[in-house]
Amino acid sequence: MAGMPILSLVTFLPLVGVLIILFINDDSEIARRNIRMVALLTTAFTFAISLLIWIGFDTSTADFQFVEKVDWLDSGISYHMGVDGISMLFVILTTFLMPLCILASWEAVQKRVKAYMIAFLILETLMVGVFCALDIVLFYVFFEGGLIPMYIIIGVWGGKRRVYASFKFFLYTLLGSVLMLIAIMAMYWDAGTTSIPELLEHDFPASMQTWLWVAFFASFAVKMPMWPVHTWLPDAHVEAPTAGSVILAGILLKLGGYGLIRFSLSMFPIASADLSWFVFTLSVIAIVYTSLVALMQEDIKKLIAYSSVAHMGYVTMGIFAANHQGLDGAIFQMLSHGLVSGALFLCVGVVYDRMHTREISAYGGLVNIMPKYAVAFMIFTMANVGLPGTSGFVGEFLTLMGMFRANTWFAAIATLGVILSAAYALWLYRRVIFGVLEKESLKAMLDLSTREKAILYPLIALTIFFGVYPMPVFDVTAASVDALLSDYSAALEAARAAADVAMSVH
Amino acid sequence: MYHAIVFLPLIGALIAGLAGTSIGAKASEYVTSGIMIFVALLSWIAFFSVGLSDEPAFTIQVLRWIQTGGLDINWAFRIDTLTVVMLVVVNTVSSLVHVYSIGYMHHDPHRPRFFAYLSLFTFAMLMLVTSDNLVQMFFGWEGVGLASYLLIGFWYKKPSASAAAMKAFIVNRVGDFGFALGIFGVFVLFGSVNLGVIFANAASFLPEGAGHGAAVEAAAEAHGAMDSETVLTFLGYQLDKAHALTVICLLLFMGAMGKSAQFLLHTWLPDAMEGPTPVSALIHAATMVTAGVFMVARMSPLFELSPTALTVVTTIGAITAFFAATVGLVQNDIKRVIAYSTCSQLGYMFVALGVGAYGAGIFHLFTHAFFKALLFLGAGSVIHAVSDEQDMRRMGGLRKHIPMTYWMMIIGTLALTGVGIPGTLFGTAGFFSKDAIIESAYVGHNAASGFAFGMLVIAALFTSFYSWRLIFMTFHGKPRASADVMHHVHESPPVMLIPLYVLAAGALLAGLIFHDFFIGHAAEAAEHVEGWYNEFWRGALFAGPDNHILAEFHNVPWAVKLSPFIVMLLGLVTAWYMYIRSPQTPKALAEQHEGLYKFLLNKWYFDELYDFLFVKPAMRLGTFLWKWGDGWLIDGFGPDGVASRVRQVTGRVVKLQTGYLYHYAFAMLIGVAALVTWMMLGGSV
Amino acid sequence: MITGLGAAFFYLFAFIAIASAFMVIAARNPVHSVLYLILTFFNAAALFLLTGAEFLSMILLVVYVGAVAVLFLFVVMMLDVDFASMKRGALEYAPIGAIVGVILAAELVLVLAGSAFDLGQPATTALPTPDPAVRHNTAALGDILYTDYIFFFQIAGLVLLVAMIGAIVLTLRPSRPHVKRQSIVAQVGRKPSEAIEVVDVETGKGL
Amino acid sequence: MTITISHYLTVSALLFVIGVFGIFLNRKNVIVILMSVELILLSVNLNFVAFSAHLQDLVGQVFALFVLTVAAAEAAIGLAILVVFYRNRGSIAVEDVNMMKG
Amino acid sequence: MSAELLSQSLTLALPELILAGGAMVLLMIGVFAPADRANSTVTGLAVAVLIGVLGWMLLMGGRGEAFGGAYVQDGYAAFMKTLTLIGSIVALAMSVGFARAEKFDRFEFPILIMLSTLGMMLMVSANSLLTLYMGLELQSLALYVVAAINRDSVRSTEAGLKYFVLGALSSGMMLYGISLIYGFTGHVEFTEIAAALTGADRSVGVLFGLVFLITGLAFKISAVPFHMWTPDVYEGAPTPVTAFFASAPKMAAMAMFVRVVIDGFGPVTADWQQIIVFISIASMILGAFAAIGQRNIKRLMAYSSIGHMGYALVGLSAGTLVGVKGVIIYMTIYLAMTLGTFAVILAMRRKDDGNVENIDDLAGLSSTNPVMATVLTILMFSLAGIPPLAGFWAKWYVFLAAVEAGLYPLAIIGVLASVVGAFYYLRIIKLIWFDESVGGFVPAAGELRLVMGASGLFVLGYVLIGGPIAATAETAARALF
Repeated sequence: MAGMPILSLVTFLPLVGVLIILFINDDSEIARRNIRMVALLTTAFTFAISLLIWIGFDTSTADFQFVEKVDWLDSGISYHMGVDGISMLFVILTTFLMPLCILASWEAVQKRVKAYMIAFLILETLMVGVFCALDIVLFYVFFEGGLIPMYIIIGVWGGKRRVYASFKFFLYTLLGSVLMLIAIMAMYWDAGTTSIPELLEHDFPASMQTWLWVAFFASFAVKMPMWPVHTWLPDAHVEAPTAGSVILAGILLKLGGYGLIRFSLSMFPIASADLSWFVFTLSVIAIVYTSLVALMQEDIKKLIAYSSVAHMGYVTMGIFAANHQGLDGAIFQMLSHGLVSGALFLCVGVVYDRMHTREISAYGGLVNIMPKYAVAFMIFTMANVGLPGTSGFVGEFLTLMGMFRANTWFAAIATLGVILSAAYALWLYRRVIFGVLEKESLKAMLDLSTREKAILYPLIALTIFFGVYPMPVFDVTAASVDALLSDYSAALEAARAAADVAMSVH
Repeated sequence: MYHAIVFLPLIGALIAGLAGTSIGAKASEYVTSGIMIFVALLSWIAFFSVGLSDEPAFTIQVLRWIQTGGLDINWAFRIDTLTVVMLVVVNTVSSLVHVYSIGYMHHDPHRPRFFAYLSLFTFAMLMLVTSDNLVQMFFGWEGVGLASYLLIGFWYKKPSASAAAMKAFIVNRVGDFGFALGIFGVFVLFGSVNLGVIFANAASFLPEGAGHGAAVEAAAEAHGAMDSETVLTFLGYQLDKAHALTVICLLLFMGAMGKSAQFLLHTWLPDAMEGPTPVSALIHAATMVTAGVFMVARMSPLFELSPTALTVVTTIGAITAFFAATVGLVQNDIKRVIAYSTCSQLGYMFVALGVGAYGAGIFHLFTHAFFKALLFLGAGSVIHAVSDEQDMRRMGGLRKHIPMTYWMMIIGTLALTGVGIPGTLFGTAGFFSKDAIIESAYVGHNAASGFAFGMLVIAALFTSFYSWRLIFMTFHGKPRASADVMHHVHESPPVMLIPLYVLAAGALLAGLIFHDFFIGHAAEAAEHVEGWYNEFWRGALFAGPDNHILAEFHNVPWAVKLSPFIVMLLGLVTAWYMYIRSPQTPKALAEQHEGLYKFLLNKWYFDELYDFLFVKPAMRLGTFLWKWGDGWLIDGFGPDGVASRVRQVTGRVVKLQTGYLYHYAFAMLIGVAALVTWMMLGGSV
Repeated sequence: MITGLGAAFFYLFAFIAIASAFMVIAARNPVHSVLYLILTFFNAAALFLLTGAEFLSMILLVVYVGAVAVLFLFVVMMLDVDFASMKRGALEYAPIGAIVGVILAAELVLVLAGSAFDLGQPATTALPTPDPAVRHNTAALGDILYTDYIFFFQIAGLVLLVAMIGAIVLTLRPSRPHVKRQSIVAQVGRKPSEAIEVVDVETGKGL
Repeated sequence: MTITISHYLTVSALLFVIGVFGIFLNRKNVIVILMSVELILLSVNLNFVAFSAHLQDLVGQVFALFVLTVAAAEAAIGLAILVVFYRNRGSIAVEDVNMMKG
Repeated sequence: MSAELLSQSLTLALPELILAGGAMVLLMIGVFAPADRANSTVTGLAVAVLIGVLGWMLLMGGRGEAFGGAYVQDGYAAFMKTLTLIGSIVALAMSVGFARAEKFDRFEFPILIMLSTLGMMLMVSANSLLTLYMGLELQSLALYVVAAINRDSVRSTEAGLKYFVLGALSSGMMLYGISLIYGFTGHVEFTEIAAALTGADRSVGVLFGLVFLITGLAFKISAVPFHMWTPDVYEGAPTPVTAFFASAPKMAAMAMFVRVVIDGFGPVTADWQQIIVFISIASMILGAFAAIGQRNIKRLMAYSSIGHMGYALVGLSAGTLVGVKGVIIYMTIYLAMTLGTFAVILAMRRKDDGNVENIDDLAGLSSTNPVMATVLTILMFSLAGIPPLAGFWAKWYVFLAAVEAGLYPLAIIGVLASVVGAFYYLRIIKLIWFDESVGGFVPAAGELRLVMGASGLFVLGYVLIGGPIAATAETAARALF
C-alpha cells in the first residue's frame, strides 16, 4: 500500500465515474437510474478508498504523509500531494458527504441528471484536491476550479433567483481569490518555490507578510465567509439545490478555514499575530450580527445559511486565537459544521422535495405526521445550537475557550452567540415542527423514506459520536497542530527578538 | 455500580425512545420505571456506603473526551458525599415520578416518548451530579436543559407549551453564557477543568495566613505586591488572583442563576409549568432547578475564597426568595403557585450557600426535593381529578372527593412551611432545613446576610400564606367548578398515590433522620458538630478555616429560632381568615391596592420588561441588520452596488463606441497625443 | 545644408505644400481637394528635389500625380456624390480636436525640430549615399534596389498583387444581367449581310 | 538662412498633423479621408528623404520608395472598398458609415 | 549580395517562398477552375499549402538570418509562425462550410488569406523596420479586402472601410514613427537600433518614434486606445473572416510587437514599459467593461480579444524573459480558445434563419446541442481564466512575470479586470445552461466539430500537456535575449 498513490486515486477516482457517465448516452428512465447508480457507486467507492488514508495515517508525526511529487508544467510547479493531520480529515469529510449528496439528489433532480452527476463528481475531485495539494499553485487550481461546477449546479438546478445567486457566488469568490493569486506569485518569487512544505519553512519578510496575509485573507474571508463579505452565502445557499447547499456548507466553506490555517497562520505568523484583532473583530461581529439576522429570516435555508456564517465566525476566531484549544476547536468546528449544516440542509431538502417551498410560514406542525423527521431535525438543530454531547459543542466550546485565552472581550461577545443561536434555531424548529398541523397542503406529507433515512441516520450517528468521543479527530490533528503552534510561536519570538535588537540599536 | 446508576437511565431512554413504538407504551413505561426503581435503590446503597464510610472522594474514568494542548477532559465520575446525596435525590424523585406518570399520562398517545424524555433527563442530571470536571457538568447542565425543553414542549400542539419550552432553553442559555465563560476562566487560572486539580490548586489562591471573609480582602491588600500579579485579563481589566477568582465565581454563579431560576433569570420557570405535571415535579421542583445550588456547593472551594461572590450569591438568593414569594401570593394557577414557591425556596438555598452554610443549603435541597415533588404530584393529582383544570378559582371543596390527595397536600404544605416545634426534634423536613438557613443567615458574616435574614423571614411569612391559600382555595369552601366537572372528580389510582405516600414519608421524616449528617446536631459542642459534619461530607463541601457558621447557627438567640415559626403561624392564620372565614377580603384588598395587586399578579412585569429590553430590540435589530446592514449597506455598496456601477461604466464605455470613424480616429489621436506628452514630460528624463 | 536661394525656395515650396495640404481637408468640393492634393505633391516633390532625392521626386510625381491622384479624381467623379445632401459637419468635437491636434503638432515641431539640432551623424551608416557627382541618385538607388533590397522589392510586388486582386475581388461584377458586353468572336465573324440591310426608302414616306 | 533637417521635420510634422486632422475633422466625404492618409504618407516620405539626406544614408530613400509603392496599393484598395461601400449604401458621407456601433 | 548568400537566404525563407508561389499558382487554378467549385477547391489546396509550409518549417526549417539581416528565422519566429499558420489553417478550413452555406464562393478569399499569412510570416521574421512595414502592409491590405469581401453586404463593406481608414491611419502613424527612429538612430535593423541606443543618451526623437511605432503595433493587436475598429470590424466581417482576424493576425502582430520592443528597444525598456503598462491596463479594463453590454457574439469576442491582448501585454510589460515566455504561452492558449469559440460561432446555424450571431440565440444550448454547449462552456471558463483550464495558465504566466518585475499595480488591476471580465463569459454560460432553449442549431459541419473538439481538449488538457509547451515557449523566448 505504501507505493500506491492513494491521494491521487481518491482525488481522481470521481473522474472515472464521469467518464463512465459520459458513455451513457440516453435519456430514458433506466439510463438516468444507471447514471445515478454510477455516481453513487463511484462516490461510495471513493469514500471507501479514502478511509484507507485514515487507517494508514500515522498520528505520531506532523509531517505530510502519502506524499506524491511529480514535476508538472514548469516554473518549479509540481504535482505534489500529501496530507497531514490538518487536512486529512477534510478529505474524509468530503468523500463522506458526497454519496449522501448523490442520494439526496436521487429524486429531487430529474432534469439533466447526467450533467448534474458529472458536475458533482468533478466537484468532488476538485475539493479533495484542495485538501491534498501540497503545491500552492496546485492548491489554487483546485480551489478556484471548484467554482465551475458549483456555478453550474446553482444555476441549472437552483431555485427562482438562481441566476443572481450563481453570479454573485461566482464573482464574489473569484474576486476574493484573484488577489491571492498575485500573492502566490509574489511568494514564488520570494521563496523560489511553490511547494507548500518548503514555503512553510521559508520566512517571509515581515513587511511582505502583511500584504501577503491581506491578499490571502481576502480570498479566504470571502470563502469562509466572514462578515462583511458574507452576503453571497445566503443567496447561494437558498438558491442551490439541496445537495449543492450541503456541499457548499459542508465543504466549500471549509476551504477558507483550511486555507487560513495552512497559509495565513502558518506562513505569515507575524502578520497573523499583528492582525488577529482584525479577524477577531470581524468574527465576533459575524457571530452576533448574523445570528441576529438569522433570527428574522423567513426562509429556512436562509436562516441556516446565516447560522453557517455565524459558525464560521467561531472558526476564524479559533484559528487566530493561535492556541491549541482555538485551533483544534476550529478544525473540529469545521468538520462538525460539515456534518451538521450539511444535515440541516438535507433536512430542509426533505420537506422541500415534498412541498417545494422553503418559506417557514408554509410549514408548522410537521411533527404530527413526520415524527422521525422531527427527531432528526431536532438532533441537528441541537447540534447546531452547540448542545454538549453533539459534535457542535466541542468545536464551539474549544474555539471560545481558545478565544478566551487570547482575549476575553471578544470571547465574551462571541459567547453571546451561544444565546442567539439557541434563539434562532429553536424559533425555527418551533415554527416548522411544532404546533398543530393546520395547513391542508401539509397533511399528505410522508415521513422519511428509506433513502432519506439512509442519508440522515449516519449523520445523526456521527454527530452524536463525535460529540461524545471526538478523540479520533484530536488524535489525528494533535501532532500537526503542535508543530504548527510551535513554529508559530518560534517565529513570533524571533520577530520580537529582532524588534528588540532594532530598538536597542536606536 | 456507578456506571449502572448513570447509564441505565440512558439505556431506558433509548429503549423507550427508539423502540417505543414497536414494543408499545406499556412496555416502555415498565422498562423505564423498572430501571429507575432499580437505580434509585442502587443510589441509596451508594449513599450509605459513601456517606457513612470514611474513604476519600474517588473518581471513575469512563472515556476520553476532549484532549487538546493542556486541556484534558475525560468522561469520569467523581464520587463523594455530595454526589451520592444528589444521586439519592435525583433517582428517588425520578423513579417516583416515573411510576406516578404511568397513571398520570395514561391517556396520552405519546407515552413512550414521554418516558424516554424522563429517563433521558435523569441520565443528564446524573451526568451533571457525578461529573468530575466542569465540562462534563456543563454537558449534564445542557442535557437537563434539553430534556426540560423537550418535556415542557411535550404537548407540542399547544403553542404556549412550545413557547415556554423555547423560553426555558434560551433563558437557561443566558445563564450558560456565564457558566461557559466561568469554565474558560477556570481553565485559564488553573490550567485544567478537572475538579480535583482545581480544588487542589485553589488553596494557592488563598492569601497566606488569611482567613475567611473580610480578612481575605484585607490580607489580599496587605500582600498586594505579591498577589497583585495579573493572572487573568478580563474585559480589559487586569485581575490579580483574588479578583480573578471573584470574577470566575460570579460567572459560574450566573450559570447557576439561570438553571435555578434566580431573580432576573427566573422568568422561564413559571412558564415551564406548561409541561405535564410530573415533569414539573421532577425537573422544575426537585432536581434540575437545584443544579445551580449543587454547582455552587460543588464549587465551594472557589466560592469560599471570594467573599464578594458570596455576598452576591446571598443577595440574589434573598431577593429571589422574597420576590418569588410575593408573586406567589396572588397567583391563581395551582402549578404556578408551587412554581413560585420553588423559585423562592431556591433563593433560600442560595442564601445558605452565600453565607457559607453549604451543608444547610444542600440539606434544604434534599428535603425540598421531597416536599416540593410531593406538592407538585399532589397538584397533578388534583388537576387529574378536575379534568385538567389548573385555575384554583375554579376548584374548591375537593377535600371530600379526593381525600388522600388532600392529606398528601397537607403534608407537603406542612413541610414547605416548616412546621415543627422549635427547640425540639418534632418537625417536618422543611422545619429542619429552612430554619437552619434562616438561622445561618442571621449569623452570616458577609455584608448581605442581615438583609438576607430579613428577606427570608418575610418570605417565610408569604410562603405560609400562599401555601395555605392554595390548600384552602383548592380543597375547602364551596366547589366552584362546573357540575359536570365535579361529577367526574375522582381519586387518583394507586399508581399515582403510592409515590405520593413515599414522598410524604420523606417530607415528614427526612429532616429528622438526616439533619445530623447534613448540618450537624444542635445539642453537641461546636467542635463535635464540625467533626460530625466533616465526617459526613469529608471535604465534598469546602469551608474556609474561618468558616464556623455551622457551629454558630446552633447558638442563635431564641427570638431568631422562633421567628420562622411565628411567621408561619401568622401566614396560616391570615390565609385561613381570608379564604375560609371571610372570602371576600382578598377581592376587596385587591381592589383597594390595585396597583400592587397587578404588579404582583404580573410577576413584577418582568416578562414585559424583558420583552421590551431584549426580545423586541433583538428582533428589530435583526431586521435592521438584515434589510439595512446586509441589504442596503453591504450588498448595496458591495456586490450589487459594484455590479450596477459596472453596468453604468459599461454603458458609458459602449457609448464611446459611436460607430463614427472620426471618433475612432480621434480616440487614436488622443491616445497618441497623451503618450507623446507623457514621453515628453515624464518618460524621457 | 541648403542655403541661399535654395533656402528661399524651400520656404516657398514648404509654404505652398502646407497651405494646399490644409486646403485638401478644408475644401468643400472633393474635386478641389484632389486638385489641392496634386498641388501638395508637386511642392513636396520640389522639396525632395532640394535634398537631392531626384528619383523619388520624380516618382512622386509619376506615381502620385499620375496615377493615384487621377484615380482619386476618377472615383470622386464616378461616385457622383450629391454634394447638396452632405451633412454639415457636426463640429461639436472640433474645438477639443483642434486643441489636441495643435498640442500634438506643437510637441512634434518643438521637440523634433529642437532635438534635431543636435542630431549628429551616426557612428555607422548602413548604406552611405554615394557622391552624386560619381553616381547619381537614380543609379545609386538602382544599384541596391535589385540587389540588397531584392527581398523587399519582391514583397512590394506581392503587395501590388494583393492590391490588384483586392480591387478586382471587390469591384468586378462578372455577369450582370441586362448589360451588353463585347463579344469579339461575334464582332469578327460578322458579315456585311448581317450588318447592314439596304433598304429603299421612298421619299416623303419614311420607313 | 540655412535650411536644416529641423525645417524639414517641421514641415513634415505639420503635414502629418494636417493629415491626422483631415481624418477626424472631416464629416463630409470618405474620399477626403483617403486623401488625408496620402498626406500622412507624404509627410513620412518627406521625413525619410530629409533624414536620408542628413544622414547621408540611402536607406531612407529606399524606404520612401517602398512607402510610395505601398501607398499606391493602399490607395487602390481603399478606393475599391469605397466603391463597394457606395454601391451598398448609396453614400460615402462619413456620418453614414455607422451601421455598427456600441 | 552574393549568390551563395542569396541561396542561403532563399533556403531559409523557403516557407515564405512556397507560400508566395503557392498563392500565385492557386490564383491561376482558381481562375480556371469551374466557378461553382472554385472556392472549395482553392480553399482545400490553400489549406494543403499552408500545412505544407508549416510542416516544412517545423521539420526542415533552419535557423539564422537572411537578406542581409532583414529577415530572421529563430526559435521564437518558428514558434510564433506556427501559431500564425495554425490560425490561418483553421480559420480557412472553417470557412468552407460557411462559404457553401452562404453561397459565398470567392476563390480569391483563400488566396488573400494566404498572402496575408505570408505578410504575417514576414512580420514575425522581421528583423528590420522595413521588413516589418512591408510585411505589415502585405498582411493589412489583404485583410482590408477580406473584411469587405462580402461586397453586397453593407456591414461587411462598412467593416472593410472602417478597417481600411483606421488601418491606414495607424500605419501612417507607425511609419511616421519609423521615420523618426530611422532619423534619430540612423538605422532600421533592430540590432543596429539597439546598438545605437545603448549607452548613448536616448533622444526624445527616438522616444516619439517609439510612441508612434507602438501606436501602429497596438492598433494591429487592437489594444486600447487604438482598438476602436475591432468591434465594428469583427461584427461586420463575415464570420470566417472574423475568426481569421481574431487568430492569425493577432499572433503575428503580437510576435512582431514583442520582437521590436525587446530586440530593437531593449536598452530603453524603462521607457516603453510605461507605455505598454498603460495600454495594457486600458485594454484589460475596457475589454472587461465594454463586453458586458454586448448582444452580438462576434462583437463580444472583439471586446474579449481587446481584453486578452491587454493581458498578453502584461507579460510584455515586464520586459523580461519570463514575460516574453508568458506572452508566447498566452498567445498560444488564446489562439486555441479563440479558434474554438469561433468554431462554435460558425456552428450557430439555424435551419430557417441561417447563421445567427446574437448571444441570446445560444439560450438553452445545453439541451439542444450538449456537446457544443460543453465545449463552449469550457472555452468561456477558460477565457475567464478559471483554473484548471488553459486560460488560467495563460494569465498565470503573464502575471507571474509582472509580479517578478514588481509591477504590482498592473497585476492587481489585471486580476480585478479579469473578475469583471468573467461576468460576460458567465453570462454566456448562463444562457447556455440556465435558460430555456430557443431552438437548436443544425448539426455542425465536420471541420467545425473537429476544431471544437481539439480546442476543447487542448483547453481542458493543458494541465497535462502544458509542460512541453511551456518549455518550448521558454526556448523560443530565449531567442530574443
